[in-house]
Amino acid sequence: MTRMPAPIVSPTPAAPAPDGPDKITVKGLEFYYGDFHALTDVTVPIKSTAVTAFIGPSGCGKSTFIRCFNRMNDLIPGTRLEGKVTLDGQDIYAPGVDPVDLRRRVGMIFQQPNPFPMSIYDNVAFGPRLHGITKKSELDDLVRDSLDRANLWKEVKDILGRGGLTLSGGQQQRLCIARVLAVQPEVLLMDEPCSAIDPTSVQKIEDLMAVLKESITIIIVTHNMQQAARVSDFTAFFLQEVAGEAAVLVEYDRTTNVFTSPRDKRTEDYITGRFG
Amino acid sequence: MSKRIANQIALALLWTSALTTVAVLFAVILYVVVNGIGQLSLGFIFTWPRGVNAEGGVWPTIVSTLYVTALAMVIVTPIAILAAVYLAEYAVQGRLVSIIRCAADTLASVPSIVMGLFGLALFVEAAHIGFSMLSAALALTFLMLPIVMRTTEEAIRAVPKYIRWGSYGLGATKWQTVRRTVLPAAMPRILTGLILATGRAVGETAVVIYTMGQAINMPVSPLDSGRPMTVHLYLLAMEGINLPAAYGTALLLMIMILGFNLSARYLLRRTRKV
Amino acid sequence: MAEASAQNDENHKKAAHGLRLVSRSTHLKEAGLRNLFLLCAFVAVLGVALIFLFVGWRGWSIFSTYGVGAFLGGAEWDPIDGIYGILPLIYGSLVVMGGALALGTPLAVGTAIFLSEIASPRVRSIVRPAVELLAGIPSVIFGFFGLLILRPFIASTSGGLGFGAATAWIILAIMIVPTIATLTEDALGSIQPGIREASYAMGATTWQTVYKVLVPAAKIGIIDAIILGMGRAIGETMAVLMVVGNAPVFPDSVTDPIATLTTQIVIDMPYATGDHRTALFGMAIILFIVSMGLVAAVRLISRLQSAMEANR
Amino acid sequence: MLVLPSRSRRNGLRELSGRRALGLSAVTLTVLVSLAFAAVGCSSSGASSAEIIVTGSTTILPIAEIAAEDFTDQHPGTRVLVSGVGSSAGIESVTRGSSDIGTSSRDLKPAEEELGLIDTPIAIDSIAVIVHPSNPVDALTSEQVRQIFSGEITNWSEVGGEDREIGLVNRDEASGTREAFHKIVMGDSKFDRSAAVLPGTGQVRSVVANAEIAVGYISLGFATSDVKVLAIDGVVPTPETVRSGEYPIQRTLHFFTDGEPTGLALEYIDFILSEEVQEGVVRDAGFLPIPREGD
Repeated sequence: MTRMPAPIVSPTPAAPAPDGPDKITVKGLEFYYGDFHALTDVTVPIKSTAVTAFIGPSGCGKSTFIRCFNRMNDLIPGTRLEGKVTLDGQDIYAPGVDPVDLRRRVGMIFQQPNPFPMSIYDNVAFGPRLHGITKKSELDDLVRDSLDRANLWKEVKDILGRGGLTLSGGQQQRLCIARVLAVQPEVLLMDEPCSAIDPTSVQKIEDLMAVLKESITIIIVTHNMQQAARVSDFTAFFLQEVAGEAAVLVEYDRTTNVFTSPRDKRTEDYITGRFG
Repeated sequence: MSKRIANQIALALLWTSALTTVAVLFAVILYVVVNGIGQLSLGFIFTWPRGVNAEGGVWPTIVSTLYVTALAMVIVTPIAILAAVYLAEYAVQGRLVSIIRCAADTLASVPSIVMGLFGLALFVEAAHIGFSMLSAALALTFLMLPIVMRTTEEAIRAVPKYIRWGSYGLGATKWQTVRRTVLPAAMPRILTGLILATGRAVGETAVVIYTMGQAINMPVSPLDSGRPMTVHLYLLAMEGINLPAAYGTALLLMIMILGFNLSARYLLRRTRKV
Repeated sequence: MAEASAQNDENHKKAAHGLRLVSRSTHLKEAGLRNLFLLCAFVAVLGVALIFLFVGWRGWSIFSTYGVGAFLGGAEWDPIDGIYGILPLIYGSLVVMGGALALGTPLAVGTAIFLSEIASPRVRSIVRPAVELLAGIPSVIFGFFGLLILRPFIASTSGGLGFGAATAWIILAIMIVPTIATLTEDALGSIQPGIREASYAMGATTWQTVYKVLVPAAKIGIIDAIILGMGRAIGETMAVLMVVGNAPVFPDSVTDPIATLTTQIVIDMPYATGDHRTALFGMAIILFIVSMGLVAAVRLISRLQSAMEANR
Repeated sequence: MLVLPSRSRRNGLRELSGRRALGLSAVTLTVLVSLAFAAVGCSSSGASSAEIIVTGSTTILPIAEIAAEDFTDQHPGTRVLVSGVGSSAGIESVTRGSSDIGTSSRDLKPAEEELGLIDTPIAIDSIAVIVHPSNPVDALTSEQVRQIFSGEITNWSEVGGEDREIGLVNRDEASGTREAFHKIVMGDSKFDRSAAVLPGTGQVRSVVANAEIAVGYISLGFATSDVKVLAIDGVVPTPETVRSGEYPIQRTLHFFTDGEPTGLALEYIDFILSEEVQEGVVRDAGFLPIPREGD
């Protein structure tokens, strides 16, 4: 019932074409927490097999926005979304769409590394088991493969039975990445994945992203502009101009353009450190 | 200067109240241990009471106590855990939830003798179950329910929300998330709550005295009656003829309860360490 | 919660083919589980309703046949002659509870303050488990202790029999310490640490900080604790039963036998029939209503408090 | 630790919290609800031939019950069902034929005399009035005892003792001893309700043994040297004065049968009257053995 689709490995070159295919498109998105209007009129494409960074000052709704792509916001009572979000051209908010299955295809990494309180092996095998894979050999392969892709295999191959929480913060985050990779997602959402871990581990995760983006579409939320500049191909800048009002998408472009010649004054102010 | 003296006096009083509390605990334990230890023997534990004044052992009362406690826990555990899952994971704040919480609080505060009379009226008489393990266990269930519900809900709420996100992010359904990540993560604390509730059930008297019956009997089926250790102790103490057996029963009861409490503490501490 | 569901075929057609739809079986399973959990949670409500129904059913007629005034206000309890005035029992319950609170509250609040403000971690690691273990000791063991140790002691000091409110006060005071102390400690623990530091920084002694800053700040929590201790005291049965002497009268002194609602129920139940039995269930109704009232009081206080905070 | 070490362990817990919990809760909910509202019958099946039913006095219940256990141990395959429902109900039950033996702690009322029941006295319950050993009072009249327990006399000086208040110790109303004491001593007077009510003989004894002002009553068989037993109407209760009927506070415990006892009922009654039971169970319960023929 829940057979895995083959991972999408597209033959795109390392440097993405500026006009590469859109993996995700967002049109006229409005987002509400109860009475609070959080985001308004967001329209943005997410290019396939590239890294797109969302930047902006805290409270600008970028974390809210990234959670729209796998419908994590559904879990918060009282939230409401208008507009259209499509994955491969299909509306993910269409009636009847299973958000649970969507979340398997659109994986997510959180700010706080969140390994489950179980062994490293079980952490990685968690997703595949959810989706019906029970054969030991198949699971073993998936676990090794995923840990390897997350650049963690060498460090943990002898301690797979140990608790996931015994690892260091950076290792935990890579374990979480491995855990997501094990369900072979097409899109990887990363919500400030490096803000709670040490610099060496940040480096490792950034290296990892460079490799992963060859096969997976990555969206990263970061408050660290240097990081956005280093890892992303495209950048979207969000801003809540007046406290209590909805945030807007100020500018979206190739990362180099955003950082070298922003079209909007507000973007320029932000990246040159005037506020935020 | 006087400010300092006032402080010293106040501190001394606070120390005194704390030490009094500890001293009372040790006095009660010591009293029961000193008087009961001579009575304890395998013979006392494993033989039947004999004669008009219950000489001999207390074995059927131990079995009755364990029987009714186990039965009550078997009934209450799934209900309370799933109820807590509902309150902690599924419920949306609203009228329904506040009714449930209010009911749980009320249930928790019902005096145990009222619960006993309720059990007598409903299970023993109206439902014709009679004085039995089952009647007593069902009455105990309502006593234990709010306790286990609360500790379980707290345990579930203490599981970080990140853990849940991680599971949802992998495409787990709500129930898969609860069952495979939240409950296992909360399990040590849930077990602690269950053990404490078990201790409570073992020590309960007023609920079981008019639901289980008082005749000494070895229960086999849940419809059998019996006499739990607490009621045996009460009857022995008030009859006052065979006090050694009363001391022995009190000590056994105390050992069981302390055992439950200490193992719950141990479990909790082991959980906190990691 | 906005998780969409496959309700009809039209929705199926409208959804894009690549995205998996919510399968009917998954949806039904999740919804079924959710309802099952709700049902479990509702057992608590069911419990309260059943208690009210069955205790009420058995006890209600005493109010109608015997009369509310005669039952609640009658000064004589003499079931052999069909006289069911429970005023002496209500009086007994109140006297026993009041004295126990008067003795137990300072002890409990003192212990809580000690634990939260004074004790070193080492001392705390001994005292706190002791308080928790005290909570676990069955009431019948407290009663046993009271009957065989405390009662003779009171008897020899007062020259009486040793049964009476005074003995019950001491035993009950000990028994409510864990309830009040734990909740008070929680209340003290939830005060922001900054308040403490501010007070110490102004040169206040520990005691001044405690009674001028912390106790007022934790006032509501402490009142809640005392109310719940009250509930415990008024509902306690076995321990009280073994030391009060069970005389349903207005005694001349605190060392003369007295009876409470709870103890009279246990004493009379074995042989009570007819109206007498109904009267015992009527007493259970009173106890149930009182305990519900105390819970309501706690809820009301916390609601008032949050309303006050919202206005601030 | 928060991490559950091995996979098998985790699976175990998951099992418990998951599927099994689900099943259990469904089952128990059903059980709970159905038990609460539907009546489950658990009535016993018809009596076999090797079975007798003994119904009646709660005072006699302990003797009849313990003796029944020993009796059935000695006579495998037989059953003696004993229940305590009160003397009147016992007499009625044996008259109607629903019991083989009716037990009673009182004599037959005139109306019951005509039913033609056969009386077998099985023990004597004699009640001693007890005080603290240091109490100078040694004897009381029945009338004084009545006045003391009804609250008309409240000071020991009124009956020749020291000038101290009297501390009354009474039994609970479910007690057969209280019932007998009430009937024999109190007559139409009521007990003083401010007396301490204790639901056990031993407690009455130990309270009286420790309080100089106390007075109480217990079955004579339970009186020990801890307490002083008072002479009533000038008669000190001893087995002799009880048997001779001189000591006033006593009653005889009866087994009633409808016609001469036969079969198992006869064997059981003979067992009760045997020395083994009379000197064992009957004395343990605080009663005096019935005088044996030829004594």
